[in-house]
Amino acid sequence: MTVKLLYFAWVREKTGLGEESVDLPGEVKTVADLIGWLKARGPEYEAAFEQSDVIRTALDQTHVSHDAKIAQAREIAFFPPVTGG
Amino acid sequence: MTVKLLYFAWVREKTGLGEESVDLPGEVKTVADLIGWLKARGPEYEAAFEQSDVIRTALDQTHVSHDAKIAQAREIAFFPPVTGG
Amino acid sequence: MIRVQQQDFDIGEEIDRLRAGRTDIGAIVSFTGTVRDTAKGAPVTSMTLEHYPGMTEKELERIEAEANARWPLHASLIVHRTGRMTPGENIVLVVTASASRGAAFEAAEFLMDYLKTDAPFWKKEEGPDGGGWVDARDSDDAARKRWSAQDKAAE
Amino acid sequence: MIRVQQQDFDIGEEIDRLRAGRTDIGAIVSFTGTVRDTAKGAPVTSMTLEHYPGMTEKELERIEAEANARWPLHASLIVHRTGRMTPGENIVLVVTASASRGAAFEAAEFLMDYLKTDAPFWKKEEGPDGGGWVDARDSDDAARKRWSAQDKAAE
Repeated sequence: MTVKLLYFAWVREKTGLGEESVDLPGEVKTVADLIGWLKARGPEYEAAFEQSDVIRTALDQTHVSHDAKIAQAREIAFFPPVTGG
Repeated sequence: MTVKLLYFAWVREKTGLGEESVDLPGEVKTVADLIGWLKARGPEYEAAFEQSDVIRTALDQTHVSHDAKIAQAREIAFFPPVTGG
Repeated sequence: MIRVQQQDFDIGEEIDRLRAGRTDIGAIVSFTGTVRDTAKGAPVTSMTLEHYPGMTEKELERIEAEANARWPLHASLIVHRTGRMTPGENIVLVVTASASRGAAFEAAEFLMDYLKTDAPFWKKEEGPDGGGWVDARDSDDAARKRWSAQDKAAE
Repeated sequence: MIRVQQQDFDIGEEIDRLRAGRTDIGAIVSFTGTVRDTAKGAPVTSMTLEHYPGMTEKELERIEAEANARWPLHASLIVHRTGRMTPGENIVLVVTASASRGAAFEAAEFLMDYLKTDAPFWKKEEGPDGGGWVDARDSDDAARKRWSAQDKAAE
């Protein structure tokens, strides 16, 4: 399955890219699975997701927790806790 | 003692005047005494101070209760509960 | 700063003046009270605000000083109009500025709650069915009392 | 109504537009968040706001709908800027209009509390000593949680 991954703020700075398209292997079922899979892709991902418990995730632009199933999501975003306002 | 009395809102409309100067007899010591003394001055005062418990009073522009002593106050105002804002 | 005036005020201009040249403010709250076209279900065509010149200014200054003693405000403003107004017109403006939004919000609510119960203004409404002096509301007394309850809780 | 934009906004104009022609409003509350010149004691010379286009608008619309479901608002507005700003500049504007001041105040605070925790914006500060991404604050999470506590208390 091909999904679009988006990275914001320091997650973007650490991965070194704002977005990318990836083919997810079948065993990546949850957000936590995806984070684990990304961390194995290289040191920049390892650094970006090191404190994985503070990373927030949105599936198709809706906040979800790390145990959420990715299912048919097309756009998955990773970012730090928000600080607007 | 001569004091200036001020009336506002429906207290003013009922007494028929916005302000007046009066000479207070010595036995008028508190706000409640003054209200009683005013009510005896005529039917318009009787009407204005009929519901005397809702009438608010200020001595020299400071809110006071009806048991407050008039003492050396020069300006005594009577008005309904305020409704600004 | 406090002002009592007959003429209308411009909310944007008042806020601009209060914050002009300042870079230490993080939060600005404004409250504007306006004339509504109905009161207790009856149409209102105009409203006249009477006040107690002299005492009004003293009370507003006292209320503003009290808010500044309770919250770390960088600036505050109360403007209240008097005279005759029609529905949609501005009556009162309160502006508070602080480093943090909590202080700005609380102080603005406090200023309005105290103004509603302590500042000597009286509203008279007029409509096609007549009119009359507006009654004070218990809810305004209750709104004011919560601030003293907070003091007691904090003791 | 919600808007995300790079350019500055004019508080007075935004309020004027929201209330134009209306005579049923009694209370208008505005909150403006501005860039401060210090953060945790260190000087700030500029701030850059990044956001998640698409999701930002969805979240702001959701938050605004939630406020309108909780309070009888006659009008509401959220405007949030993105990009680079310097101290003193506007970041965010929330305006609420209602018949009564309690609803307008509460809804404005609610909108800000939810925006602070839910809307995907991130601030990066720069100063003479460097800079970095602003950390989320526990106090913002606590501010948001009080609204759910109220729901539970009301059940």
